[in-house]
Amino acid sequence: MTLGVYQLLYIIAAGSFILALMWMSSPATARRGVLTGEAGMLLAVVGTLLRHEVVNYDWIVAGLVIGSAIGIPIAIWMPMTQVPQRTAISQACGALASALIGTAEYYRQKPHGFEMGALGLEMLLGFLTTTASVMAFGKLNEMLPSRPITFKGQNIVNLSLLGVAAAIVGYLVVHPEASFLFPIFVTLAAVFGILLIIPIGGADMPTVIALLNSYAGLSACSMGFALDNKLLIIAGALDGSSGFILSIIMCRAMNRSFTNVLFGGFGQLQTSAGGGKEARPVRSATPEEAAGILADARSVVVIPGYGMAVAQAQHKIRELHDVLTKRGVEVRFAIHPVAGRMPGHMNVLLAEADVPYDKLVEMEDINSDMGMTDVALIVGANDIVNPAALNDPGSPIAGMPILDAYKSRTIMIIKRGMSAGFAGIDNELYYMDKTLMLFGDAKSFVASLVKEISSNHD
Amino acid sequence: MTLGVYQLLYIIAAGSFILALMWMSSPATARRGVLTGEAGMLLAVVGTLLRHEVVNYDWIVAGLVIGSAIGIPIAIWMPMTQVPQRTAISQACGALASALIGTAEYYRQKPHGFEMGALGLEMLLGFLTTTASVMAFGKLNEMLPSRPITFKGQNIVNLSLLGVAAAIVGYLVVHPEASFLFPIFVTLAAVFGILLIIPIGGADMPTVIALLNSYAGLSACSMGFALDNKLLIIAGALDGSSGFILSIIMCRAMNRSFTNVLFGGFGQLQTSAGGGKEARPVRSATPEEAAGILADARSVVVIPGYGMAVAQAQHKIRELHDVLTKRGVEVRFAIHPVAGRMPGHMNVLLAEADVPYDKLVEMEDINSDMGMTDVALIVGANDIVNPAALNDPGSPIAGMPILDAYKSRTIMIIKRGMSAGFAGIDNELYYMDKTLMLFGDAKSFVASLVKEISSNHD
Amino acid sequence: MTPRACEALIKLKLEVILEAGAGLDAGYPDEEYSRRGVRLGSRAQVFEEAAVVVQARAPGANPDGGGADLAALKPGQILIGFGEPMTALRETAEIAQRGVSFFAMEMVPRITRAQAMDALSSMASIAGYEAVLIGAVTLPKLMPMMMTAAGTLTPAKVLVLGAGVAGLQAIATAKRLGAVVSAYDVRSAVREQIESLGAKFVVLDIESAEGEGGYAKQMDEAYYRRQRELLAAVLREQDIVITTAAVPGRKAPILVTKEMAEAMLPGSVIVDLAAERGGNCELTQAGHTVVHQGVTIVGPVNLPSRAPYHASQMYGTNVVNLLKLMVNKEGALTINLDDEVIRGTLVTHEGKVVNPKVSQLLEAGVNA
Amino acid sequence: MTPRACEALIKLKLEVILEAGAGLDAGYPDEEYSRRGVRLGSRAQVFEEAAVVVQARAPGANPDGGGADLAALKPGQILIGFGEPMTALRETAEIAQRGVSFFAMEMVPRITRAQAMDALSSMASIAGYEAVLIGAVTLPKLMPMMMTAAGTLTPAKVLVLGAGVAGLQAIATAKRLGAVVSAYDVRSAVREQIESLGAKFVVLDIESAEGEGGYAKQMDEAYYRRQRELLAAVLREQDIVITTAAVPGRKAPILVTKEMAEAMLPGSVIVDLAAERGGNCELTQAGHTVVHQGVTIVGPVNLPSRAPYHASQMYGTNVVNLLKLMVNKEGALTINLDDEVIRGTLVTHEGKVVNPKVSQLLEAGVNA
Amino acid sequence: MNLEFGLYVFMLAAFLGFQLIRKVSPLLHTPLMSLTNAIASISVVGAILISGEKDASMLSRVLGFVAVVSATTNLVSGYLITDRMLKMFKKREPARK
Amino acid sequence: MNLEFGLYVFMLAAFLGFQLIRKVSPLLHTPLMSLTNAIASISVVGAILISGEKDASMLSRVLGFVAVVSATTNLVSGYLITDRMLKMFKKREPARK
Ligand SMILES: NC(=O)c1ccc[n+]([C@@H]2O[C@H](COP(=O)([O-])OP(=O)(O)OC[C@H]3O[C@@H](n4cnc5c(N)ncnc54)[C@H](OP(=O)(O)O)[C@@H]3O)[C@@H](O)[C@H]2O)c1
Ligand SMILES: NC(=O)c1ccc[n+]([C@@H]2O[C@H](COP(=O)([O-])OP(=O)(O)OC[C@H]3O[C@@H](n4cnc5c(N)ncnc54)[C@H](OP(=O)(O)O)[C@@H]3O)[C@@H](O)[C@H]2O)c1
Ligand SMILES: NC(=O)c1ccc[n+]([C@@H]2O[C@H](COP(=O)([O-])OP(=O)(O)OC[C@H]3O[C@@H](n4cnc5c(N)ncnc54)[C@H](O)[C@@H]3O)[C@@H](O)[C@H]2O)c1
Ligand SMILES: NC(=O)c1ccc[n+]([C@@H]2O[C@H](COP(=O)([O-])OP(=O)(O)OC[C@H]3O[C@@H](n4cnc5c(N)ncnc54)[C@H](O)[C@@H]3O)[C@@H](O)[C@H]2O)c1
Repeated sequence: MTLGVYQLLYIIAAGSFILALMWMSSPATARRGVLTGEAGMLLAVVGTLLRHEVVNYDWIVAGLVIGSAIGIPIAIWMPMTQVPQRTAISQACGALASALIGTAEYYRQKPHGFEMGALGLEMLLGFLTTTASVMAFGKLNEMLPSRPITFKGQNIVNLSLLGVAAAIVGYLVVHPEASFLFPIFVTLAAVFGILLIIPIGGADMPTVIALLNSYAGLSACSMGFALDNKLLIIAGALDGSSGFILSIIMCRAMNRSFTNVLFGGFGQLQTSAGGGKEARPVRSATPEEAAGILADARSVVVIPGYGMAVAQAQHKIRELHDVLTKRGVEVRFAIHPVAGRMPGHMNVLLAEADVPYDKLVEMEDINSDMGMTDVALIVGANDIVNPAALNDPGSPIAGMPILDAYKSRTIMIIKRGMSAGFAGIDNELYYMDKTLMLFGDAKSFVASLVKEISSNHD
Repeated sequence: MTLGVYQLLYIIAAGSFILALMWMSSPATARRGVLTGEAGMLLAVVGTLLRHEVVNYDWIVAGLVIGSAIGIPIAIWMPMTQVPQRTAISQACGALASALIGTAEYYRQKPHGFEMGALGLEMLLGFLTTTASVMAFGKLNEMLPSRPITFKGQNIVNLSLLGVAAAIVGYLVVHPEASFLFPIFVTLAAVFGILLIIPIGGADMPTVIALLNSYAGLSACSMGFALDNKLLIIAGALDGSSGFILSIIMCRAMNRSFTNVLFGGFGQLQTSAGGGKEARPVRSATPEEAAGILADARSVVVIPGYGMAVAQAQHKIRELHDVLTKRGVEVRFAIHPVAGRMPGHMNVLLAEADVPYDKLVEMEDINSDMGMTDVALIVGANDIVNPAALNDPGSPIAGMPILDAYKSRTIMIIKRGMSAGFAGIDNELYYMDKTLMLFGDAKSFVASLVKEISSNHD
Repeated sequence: MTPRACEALIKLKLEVILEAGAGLDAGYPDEEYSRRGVRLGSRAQVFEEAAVVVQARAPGANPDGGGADLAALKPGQILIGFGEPMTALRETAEIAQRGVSFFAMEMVPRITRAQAMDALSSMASIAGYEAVLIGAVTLPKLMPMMMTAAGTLTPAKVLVLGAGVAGLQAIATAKRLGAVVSAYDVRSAVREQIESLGAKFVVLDIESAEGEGGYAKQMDEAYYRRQRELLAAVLREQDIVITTAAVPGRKAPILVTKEMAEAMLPGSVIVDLAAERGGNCELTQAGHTVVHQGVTIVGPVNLPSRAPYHASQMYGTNVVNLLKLMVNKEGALTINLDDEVIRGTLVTHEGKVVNPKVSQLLEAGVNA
Repeated sequence: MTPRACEALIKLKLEVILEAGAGLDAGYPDEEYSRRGVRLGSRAQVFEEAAVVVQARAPGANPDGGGADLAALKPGQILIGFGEPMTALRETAEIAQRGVSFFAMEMVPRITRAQAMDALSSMASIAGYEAVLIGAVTLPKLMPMMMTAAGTLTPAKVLVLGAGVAGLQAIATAKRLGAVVSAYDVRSAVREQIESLGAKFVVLDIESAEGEGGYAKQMDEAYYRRQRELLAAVLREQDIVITTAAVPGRKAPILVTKEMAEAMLPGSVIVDLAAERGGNCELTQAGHTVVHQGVTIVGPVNLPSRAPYHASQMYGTNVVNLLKLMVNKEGALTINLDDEVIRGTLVTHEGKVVNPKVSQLLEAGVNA
Repeated sequence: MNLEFGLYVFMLAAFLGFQLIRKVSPLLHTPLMSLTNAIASISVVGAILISGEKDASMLSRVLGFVAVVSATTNLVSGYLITDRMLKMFKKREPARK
Repeated sequence: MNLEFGLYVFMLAAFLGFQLIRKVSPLLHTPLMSLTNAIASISVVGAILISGEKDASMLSRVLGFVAVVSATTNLVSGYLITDRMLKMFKKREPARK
């Protein structure tokens, strides 16, 4: 009825991981979350080193040092835009470790029964994730063709591959000494990982990586069962389930089907209204998500356009202004000279909704502030924020001054779909990394925002 | 490395409890949650009965039958309005069970060390919760005075009581055989439970019950540690933490301080502002209550007055109109010819808020409908609905036609206090049985109504 | 009197004769009346036959045709209309001499029950609205803010001086048009009322002056001087100034002096609703529009006649409501002097001036 | 040209001469200009010295003083202003002969980039607003609904025919005043725009007629007849009708015939913004107010001049934006014919009429 | 080993309880209170164990019996009433929309 | 006993992971992905155990060493980059309120 030091440390580490994930799910506490996660990991490593089973430190220390020597530069010099790639390659490392530990354990003990099953699952997931992550890395880095590659009977091939690998594990559970099967198993797992990624397009890669994450977690969890290590089970299970959910959420936010990502091969995107042009992915968000961001922002610039008028959303927008202002968020309205369809169109509507005149800012004045704006909330506007007016001399709106929404830290755009505005042209803004599309009728979407902010953020 | 049947059942039961809570947190899945919880409990009982330690079934079966015989009538015949009471008394039973089990275990084993500690905590929480729940039941049923009772040094008495009880447990941990101390400990715990509730007012009881719930859960959890039963630990911990959070949430929703409820003694009532006159009782209601009535009404007539203009509540009122209309409630506006302070005062404001003209009804036309109106919602109006104009020839407003709000089935009046309107006279309407006073600034009160209706009634 | 008002009278079992063509200007053709059972006749016929004569402007308030009407009145007749009894003392005295019972609509007491007869409020409402339209039309700017490709047009600033019924209506209308509206009144109690319309109350650092019955009381000259000084600064920023300040029975106070007007923005407009009572602006000429150093001063008279359709409707309703107090179920007329409204409104009765204020003034006039 | 616009020109390194007193009527005194570095001179001086002459109404659109101005123009000069090149063909031809490069502001192409120079839109905005004010002042009713002690005043009904820029602005302004607004346009595409201002779109059962560049195209007489029949029913319920229908370069279509107007409510008002182009109402007389069987038909001309302050501001900004396209960094003038806006706006250049539409019309005129 | 296990499980379950309830709708406060109350009747497991033991003393047996009775009361009434409450929500459902 | 334990813990942790992430803001998707990736490097614990064992074979040792290296790489870069990412958010933070 007493606890060893390492056991206590493990418990604390497990708690830290939970707190890390909890804090990580809100921007305000996210950094605290990471620090807690780091502390947890440190405790786990220290705890392990203190275990009396561990006696040979030289290899370990060498490993730790070399690993850090590789990891630190990656983290520091990898440009921010390449986070998905970084995660993919780091994933491959983690999964490889898991797979190798399984291999070592297999050769050491040749366990059977439940333990062999756990080990088999660990290795299957480990190897598969390793090769799959490398593939994802390749696709993201465009070292491999990023378009989805499909062939006839793909699913049958994949499934039978998986079936054979599972069968081998099954056989090993009963006859662990049949080690000649082992390399075959490893090969199958690795090939399966490759096949899994081939049919998935580059745009889905971030989601795939989140999913592989989940696999790596489950692999660690299986390892925990095999090695009888609770910390591994907890951390692995946490990781497995949160990674899984995260990949589902990301799918939803990016408007793609999760089953397609899971099984691949259907990586088609819905075609955007760009007509014949190649379809491009956009990120969309729900009212809840958007409300969270707005509620945490310091400054919001609302950019109303013709869509606000069509939806008659002016009253709702004033309400949004009210709830945000009450929270201490600075809300201003940027009025483009030709927003809407008649001179002063926005003015008449906003005046009707009793938005104070001093909250309306002219284009020239607000543009200089845009870079310091947390969120530009574009409500049914399109042409007047289209950067093509500045960048593309061939565009029909070239030369028109625009509201520089693209400069703000986060861009949210409420519109019903991907269709074009008055000028009939596509808008680069929609595809920016920091842009969230909020699809829906402006009036009802803003109403949901108001409701969400006033009920869940006070 | 194998599982007994009961262990498997326990695991499934634990999972069921988790799912029960998860589903219970959204109205759409709540019933599924309860069923799952029931199934989990069934599995737990069946699993326990199957354990080979359990050999004497007669007492158990008798107990189960008698327990059900008591429980079922309580559940079926207890009127819905008395759910808190029911919960309190049921709580007392549960906690008593926990406390008695601890007692039995103590006398059986006289354990020491960790186990004794766990047992002590179990019994402390168990006895305390038992008496506290009975007290809460008494206060709710008004068998005990529901107003808070405080005395000087209350906190010191409580704390020292608790301290002595804890010290006894501490002593027992080392000397479990000192059983003469045991009855003292039990008494202290029970008395502490009573003292805990005495200073808390009746209005806080639901929250207190949620908190006691949490204690009961923790008691079960301690039992799990003492008996080495994982299911008890899990269910107890789930219950303990969710009960705790729930009581905090309920406090927040009811606008009371959690620490006050926890430590009691601050539940004073506000006195109403009847001026110099003898104060007459009025019934007032919270936004939640008013929202419920409005949401369930079939027809609502809004009667705006000068107070709406002062509060500039016209936009909020239009929102209220919108959310109610969306629910299918018929909302009309009754405009009195001299509402406000200038001819057409209400018109200009409601037009600004874009209330459709056809929703505005003249006095003569609406008065004939008033008798069939479910709710007359009077927003900052006073003289124009004062029946004295009809009944009291001596009144300064005698002879003025009024809006016959008094005829409607329910009357709700939003104003800041009990002060008079332009004519400076009191209003009989406020004291009618079917009248609810909604005290607050019209704008913010209507805003809460809107929020409440849109978030909790859809 | 609108056709509908006549209908209401007929429902009271009264017979109604109307001067032919009287409703035409306000958009009510004769057919509308006759269809409802109104008898049409000449003006002379009306005076000859009617027991109650209802006019908008009774002799006292009608310098043009008033004399002729006065002569046509018969003893025992009831006359209802605006008649300025506090200023048109001579006409009032004559009406009394003729034995006519004269109900002056401006004398309707300002009590709650009398609101339905309060034609002053009705007319002031219309005047406030029309004043803003005059201001908007005269102003060389647009009222609302507009952000357009050709630059941003700033909203017009409107200041309303005196927030009685007319002033409040002016505030509401100017707000509607998108102007930035502020208002000032000596009675600080109206601050809440001004703000209840979404306008700003201009705080001047002088004390309040609320008299009995909602009317402002007459203040001394020092007070007005101080007020003017403080106002001057506010005026300099306005595009439109609408003045409605009145103290009943007296000449309107001068709120905007010549110097103050001269200091205003070029192109700005003053609409002086007190023009008929001498004006709140020194430069006002009743019935005329004056341009002085770039500032346009409009001194409109009889503003309600600019919206005759609705003005007639409101006035008609007010009169009908007053008549309801005098008509019993059989349609017979009685003058119940116990009724506060009747007593307050009745100026001359049975050959005498019965309103104490008016008779006081008359005596003072005779003495002077 | 406002003082601010002149300042903007001076920033472009241009020298600015202004006819003395030109800004006065709009509320811009001469001092404001000279303070900003503008040289003041006589009209003759301006024509004599300037390389670019900016007018509001160039000779074609100015029957009064246009002739004199025409004579004062010098070869090589640039003239900017409204000049009705499609109708004032004679003047246009003469400007061409004089070797003047004439930019007609009404020819600014309706492309996105040219919105900042689109003076037609600017002026239409003001016209739409002023039209409603005229309607409101003329109407014998109040616009908003009012429920008062003297009865309920129903809101005025306003119908806007033609929902271009002016029409939309009229809708917005009438809504502001509290009227019940509906609107109709042949281009069914504007339905959404009308509704986006909270007004009702009147659906007539005939097909759409949208031409190139947002202008309506000319339809045949059968079409207009059918339109009129259906409209007549709608018109009968209106208090104010504001017509803004125009087809560029042609006489305005008749939307409201004599019979239709006669069937309208007595007291109702028609404000015809197309008065200058012949009017959308058969009874319209440009520049005059006609009362026909109780219906008042107002045919205002040059409405923007009723809000000269803001009209000048907008027009000035438009012209400055146009000039920016012609001035290089050193302040030198160049006419870049590759620029779509320049090419579209330029009517006469180097002695010839360069606008294809205008020259077609000219030829047709010569042939006829 | 037991303690370690207990602590892990306690920690996880407590976190989970917290996370699950954190965002519950106020409409469900009362039913939820009732449900958690019912779950607390898990002590019936302990009661059964105590009273069903082979060599239980009379004291244990009596205490165990009382414990079974009261825990069962809690259990049965707790679940039933939660269910009844939720049924009332359900009833309002179809009438709406 | 071990299996029972494992299953309890797995179940609780899996639920917890699900609950924790369910309502995360989309802004945090990428950092969160990075963090869960870093947490997956918990396999370093297994790697240490394998390679630190007293009587480990050469194979175990080599595999273990490689595993330690790659797990550490994952761990270090995972945490550092998450932190870096969040620092970019943070920069905006202090300016608030
Ligand atoms: N102001 C003027 O005087 C004037 C006059 C004529 C032309 N214009 C031109 O009009 C344009 C104005 O730009 P803008 O950005 O205001 O409008 P815009 O470019 O026409 O874009 C409006 C956007 O609103 C969205 N929308 C429409 N209805 C909506 C609804 N109910 N809810 C949510 N979104 C809705 C549409 O996208 P979805 O369909 O995907 O929802 C559309 O992309 C400019 O190109 C300008 O040149 C202006
Ligand atoms: N329409 C006209 O032309 C005109 C002109 C002059 C006078 N009047 C007179 O004005 C009166 C109008 O009647 P009414 O019923 O509209 O008004 P009222 O009788 O004056 O009553 C207004 C009520 O609103 C409440 N109130 C004030 N501010 C509020 C706020 N911010 N939030 C919530 N409630 C607020 C006040 O109670 P609390 O202080 O308790 O909140 C007050 O009792 C009549 O007596 C009429 O004769 C009318
Ligand atoms: N009780 C009722 O039923 C009833 C009926 C109608 C009106 N009223 C009230 O009576 C009041 C007066 O109404 P009115 O429109 O006939 O008033 P009014 O025409 O007599 O005066 C107009 C306004 O000018 C203000 N004023 C006077 N001298 C001023 C000065 N030197 N500077 C600035 N402002 C000055 C007055 O305070 C008043 O508000 C209003 O508040 C109205 O609400 C009450
Ligand atoms: N792309 C741009 O940048 C830009 C710039 C300015 C204006 N526009 C658009 O151009 C369009 C026209 O603007 P405008 O105000 O100069 O138009 P206009 O003055 O030429 O015509 C006014 C309106 O009358 C309508 N009309 C014509 N014949 C009619 C008939 N028989 N019955 C009813 N209505 C009739 C037209 O459809 C038009 O809407 C507007 O939709 C405007 O939004 C576009």
